[in-house]
Amino acid sequence: MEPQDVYYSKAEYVETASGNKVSRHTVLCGSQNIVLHGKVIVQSDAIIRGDLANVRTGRYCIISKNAIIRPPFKKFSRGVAFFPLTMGDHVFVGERAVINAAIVGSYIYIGKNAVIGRRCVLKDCCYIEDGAVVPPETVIPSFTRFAGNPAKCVEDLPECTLDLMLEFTKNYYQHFLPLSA
Amino acid sequence: MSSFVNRRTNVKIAVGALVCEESILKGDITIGPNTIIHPKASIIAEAGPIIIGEGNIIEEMATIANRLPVDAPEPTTIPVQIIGSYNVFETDCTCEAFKVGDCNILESKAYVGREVELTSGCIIGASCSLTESDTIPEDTIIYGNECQRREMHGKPYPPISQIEFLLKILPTYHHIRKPNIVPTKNEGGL
Amino acid sequence: MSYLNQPDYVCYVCNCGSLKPISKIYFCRHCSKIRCGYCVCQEVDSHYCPNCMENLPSSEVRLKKNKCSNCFKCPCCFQTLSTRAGHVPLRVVPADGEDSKDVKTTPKKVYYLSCSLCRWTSRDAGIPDQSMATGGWPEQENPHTSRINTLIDYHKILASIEKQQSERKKFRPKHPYMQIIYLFSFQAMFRITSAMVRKHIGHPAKPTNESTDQPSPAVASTEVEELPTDIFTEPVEITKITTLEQRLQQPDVQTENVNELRPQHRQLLVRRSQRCRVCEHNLCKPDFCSQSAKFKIQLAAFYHVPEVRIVTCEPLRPGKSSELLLKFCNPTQHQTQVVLLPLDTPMTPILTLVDEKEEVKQDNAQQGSESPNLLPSIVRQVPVVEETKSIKITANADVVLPQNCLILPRRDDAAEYDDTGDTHNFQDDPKFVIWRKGNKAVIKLHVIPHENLEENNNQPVVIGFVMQYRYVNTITTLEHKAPQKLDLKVKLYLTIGNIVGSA
Amino acid sequence: MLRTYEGIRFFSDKQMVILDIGSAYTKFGYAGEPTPRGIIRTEIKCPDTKELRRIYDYKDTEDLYQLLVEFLHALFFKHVVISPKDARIVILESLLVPTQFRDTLAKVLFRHFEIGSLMLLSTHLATISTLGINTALVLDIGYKEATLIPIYEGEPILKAWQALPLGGQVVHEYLMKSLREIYPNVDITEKLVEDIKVRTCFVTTLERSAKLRTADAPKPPPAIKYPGIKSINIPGEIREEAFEVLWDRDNDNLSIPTMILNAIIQCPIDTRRTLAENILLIGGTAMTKGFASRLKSELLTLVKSSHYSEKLKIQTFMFHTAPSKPNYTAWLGGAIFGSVDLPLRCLTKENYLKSDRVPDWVSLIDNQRDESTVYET
Repeated sequence: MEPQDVYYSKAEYVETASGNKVSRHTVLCGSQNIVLHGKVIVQSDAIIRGDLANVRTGRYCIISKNAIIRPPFKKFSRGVAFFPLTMGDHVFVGERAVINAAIVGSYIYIGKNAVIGRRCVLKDCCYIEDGAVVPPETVIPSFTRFAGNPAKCVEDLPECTLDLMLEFTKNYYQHFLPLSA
Repeated sequence: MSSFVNRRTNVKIAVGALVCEESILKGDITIGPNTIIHPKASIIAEAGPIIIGEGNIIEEMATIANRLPVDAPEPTTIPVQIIGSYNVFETDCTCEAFKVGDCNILESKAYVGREVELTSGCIIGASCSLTESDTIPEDTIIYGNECQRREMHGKPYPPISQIEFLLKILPTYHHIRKPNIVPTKNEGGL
Repeated sequence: MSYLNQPDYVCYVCNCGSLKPISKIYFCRHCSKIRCGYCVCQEVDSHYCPNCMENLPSSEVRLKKNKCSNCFKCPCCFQTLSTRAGHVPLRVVPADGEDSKDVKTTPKKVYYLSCSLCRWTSRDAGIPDQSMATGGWPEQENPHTSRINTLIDYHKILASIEKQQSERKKFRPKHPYMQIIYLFSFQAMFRITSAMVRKHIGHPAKPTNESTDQPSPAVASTEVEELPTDIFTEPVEITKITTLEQRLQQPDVQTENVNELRPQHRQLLVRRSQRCRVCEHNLCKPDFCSQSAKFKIQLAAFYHVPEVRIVTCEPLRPGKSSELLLKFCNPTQHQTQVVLLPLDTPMTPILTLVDEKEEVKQDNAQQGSESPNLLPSIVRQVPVVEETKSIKITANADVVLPQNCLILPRRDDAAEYDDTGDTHNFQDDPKFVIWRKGNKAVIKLHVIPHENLEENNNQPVVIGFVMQYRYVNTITTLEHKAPQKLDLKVKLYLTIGNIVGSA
Repeated sequence: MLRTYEGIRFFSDKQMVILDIGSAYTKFGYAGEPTPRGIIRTEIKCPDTKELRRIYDYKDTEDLYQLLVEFLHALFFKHVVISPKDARIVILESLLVPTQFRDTLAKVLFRHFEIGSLMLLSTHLATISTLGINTALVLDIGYKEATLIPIYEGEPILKAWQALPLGGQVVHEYLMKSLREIYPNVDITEKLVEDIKVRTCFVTTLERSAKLRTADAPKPPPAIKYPGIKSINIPGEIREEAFEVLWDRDNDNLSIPTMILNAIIQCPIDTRRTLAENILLIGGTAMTKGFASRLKSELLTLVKSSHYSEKLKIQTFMFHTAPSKPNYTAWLGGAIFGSVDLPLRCLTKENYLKSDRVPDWVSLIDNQRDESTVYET
């Protein structure tokens, strides 16, 4: 089905020069450490913890309501630190999803209420179903669909997933229109 | 950045505790030293006071609530929720348990109901919900969608290094609520 | 993306009769036919470890028995174990005379395995910590290996004897040579007395002593593993007993006690490549390095066949016509011309796989030398044919198909940035094509569900039509230098919604 | 002298894949290896209906064809990790398997996966190769049924075959029924019941089982608390009575021990003693704690009972232990046979595509009386 238009109130969203649409009700801690690479949508009540470590996302990323992007904590032999979290292009993060991963690749779909454990690595073109719980330090290979708690590979994705995700996030962005109230 | 300060709230924050301005605190709450409350964490003491011990970490969207189920009759004694020390409440978890011991970890989206009692050294796995009245024995881990149980061979380490790190960097990014109670006599430093 | 999390509204009928959305089918440019997951030959392309993303050549894979050498699976919850560094304060023996206060304990770094989900550690199982991070973990050997190897060798002798006998029988056959010797009795095999065995391997016929080659036959015993008596009295702690999955991880031990569980090596995953069965060309071949999501050969139908998508559909009532908007998108670099034909138009003569192979063979034979097929014909075996499946969906609504054809310009990715507007001006009649942009266009159709559909059991309304599209095949084979223009037909079934209560 | 060839076995061009597709679990691995690479459930999540279906619960041939295509695809590419095209496969099957299943399996393997060659081995025959002897009474107690075929000097005595629908499934049904009575609101699934059976239940002794349902029942074993979303308590009686269903004799006086005695009676008189002294138990259910000792005591009492005493003059029963766990002994037999290349016994792709049928001991086309194998030594 063709995605339907989603309208947002102009007052609530700030549109930056490079096409990022960020809701005012988000909690962007340490906003100087957060880098959004253009055409990124951050919906209301999303939390990005840039204060713990810097967070970088690619283009056409969509972070839904109440999603939490949080750099993971790492205990080294010498000291302790929070890992910087990098996200690729065309990533969709569902509502109320908790992302504690270290590296999120590109063309990834993360479902609602999904929990991505500490220091996970999500390779390109993977699909995390709604409510899936990915245990810490898991590597999610490309072209796999993970579901369940603990998340296991339930299916292989078709070869054209890259373009499907690319089209989905582009469509989502184009259909995310200001309510011309 | 409105902070939830309504008239009924009186929050007693010990020296050395770090409570972010954006956290939601309601009702009569006592917070021990070296406890860190991240922004958007909510502590709701509706049905009675909540006493939080020392060295706890309460992450964003975590909810610690002392509330009675909707249909419960008016309790005779005011229920007091006591939370021990060095517990970690990860993102988006909910804890309504009356008694919580020490060195417990509630992972993301874990839900602990009213009648459950956490002794110490327990780990409640991500998205596990405990609603049945039960006392979780020490050093038990509950994980998976069928809440499988396993016994661990040692308590999880108290997150001292993480507390130190957070105590150092959080004040530079967030407004902090000032401590307003004098440290009690058995003040154990880090 | 709607193909990943929505039910399949638009299904293409593949050559083998199965119904698949466009994301799951391939398009073979050599036989210019649609193939699906069933009628494609899947092969193992490369092995890689899902955890350390290391690519392994196939010979090494066989040696390591498809297992990654330094990634382990937790015996309790089957997640990947991570290596943790632990500190064992090494008590430096205080030289006599010094008091022990100023003795520095140099923390020798030791490593142990720990599971992040169920907090199992290799220390729980009593496995000693390792001094180096990778490797060095104890391997468990099957206690019966030697016994089984002697049995295998013994059977090898029996097999070679049987081969000898079958040759002898072949040269002076009493019976016409039977093609398949009866498979199910060991008579031929086990009638061989041990004397025969000895004669075969050159030992003196008379067995002097129990020769080493004849494995000692198993000795039966009357004693049997008794039921432990304390099972009736002593209470059992369930978390100490392993579940069936945990036991089956290590089939040769299958221990009952949780502490005896040992971590197993992680199984390697596989990247598959698909090959068309008819012309044996590669349809899809992943890039060699397992990290990248790119493909060396990518013939998924998503890039070659026009994609049809349902935009909106008016509420459907039995017997009444309602409007349906369909969006067509041309993924190729050449302009295509789409014509919609009724469902019963004869497809290019429906060739089952067999006739296709014959057809491929004939045109090989005519061209003589260069056959479009890569493998020399002698290697290609007898054509393996899987009969086509019956299409399990029936259209229960008919659709008014437009006569004129829809022209879709080629796809150019640069169009997104230059907004000079569309240069091509097509004279579409507004009733048919209601929106057009770049290589996409939306058309309007009228759908009339059949009378007999009643609305209570919300039966989905399905329409079907044949889409004929012009495909420019850029494969330059010997005989056609210029790219061929082909008009290909594919059958489509669309589930457009449920019957709405008649107003 | 053969030791040097050991290495060769690993580098042969295509390794033999050994599959034992049981009704509940599938054992898979490569020839010549002492243990299977893995044991997985014989069920598959079909892509369109997304529900988990067992392969053996097929409705018709066409449904079985699809299930097998999906299951073998997952098996080849996820577990055995080999390209099925031109692979050499050995499949273990019981002599009593329905022809429909066998033909569809061969059709899927040859037509869909285009494998190179297929060898169909009978489980009962293959298991005795793990003992190095050629006479044994093989009792296979699996999930759906218990089958018994005596084998004398390498020759299966088919007329003495026994089969009873007594296996893991019957025990699961009993446990499901009794637990549902105690906990009506907890949804008792088969997976949960199997876990309870494996971890808590056992086969009690003959003396206790006799007194079980009478007045002076012996003190039951301690109950076990089974944690979970809703933690349930497994009473001691259920733990003890779970497996009784295998032993109480149905209306025509048949249960597992009687299978052995009936089979021995139907065997020729001179083979009875050696068969009774070479009993081999295989199959998952035979691994339960106390199963073997209960079987032995039941046999000894039955032989003395009036029904059998005059027909059978056997006093001792001796049991074998294979160099493997009972639930994959059959697979090991297949692995031993697979490591030995027997081109004459394999059905190659060309033969199958020409004849389009699988040789079967039932049909007389393959099973002619063949004098040429009579030895003229």
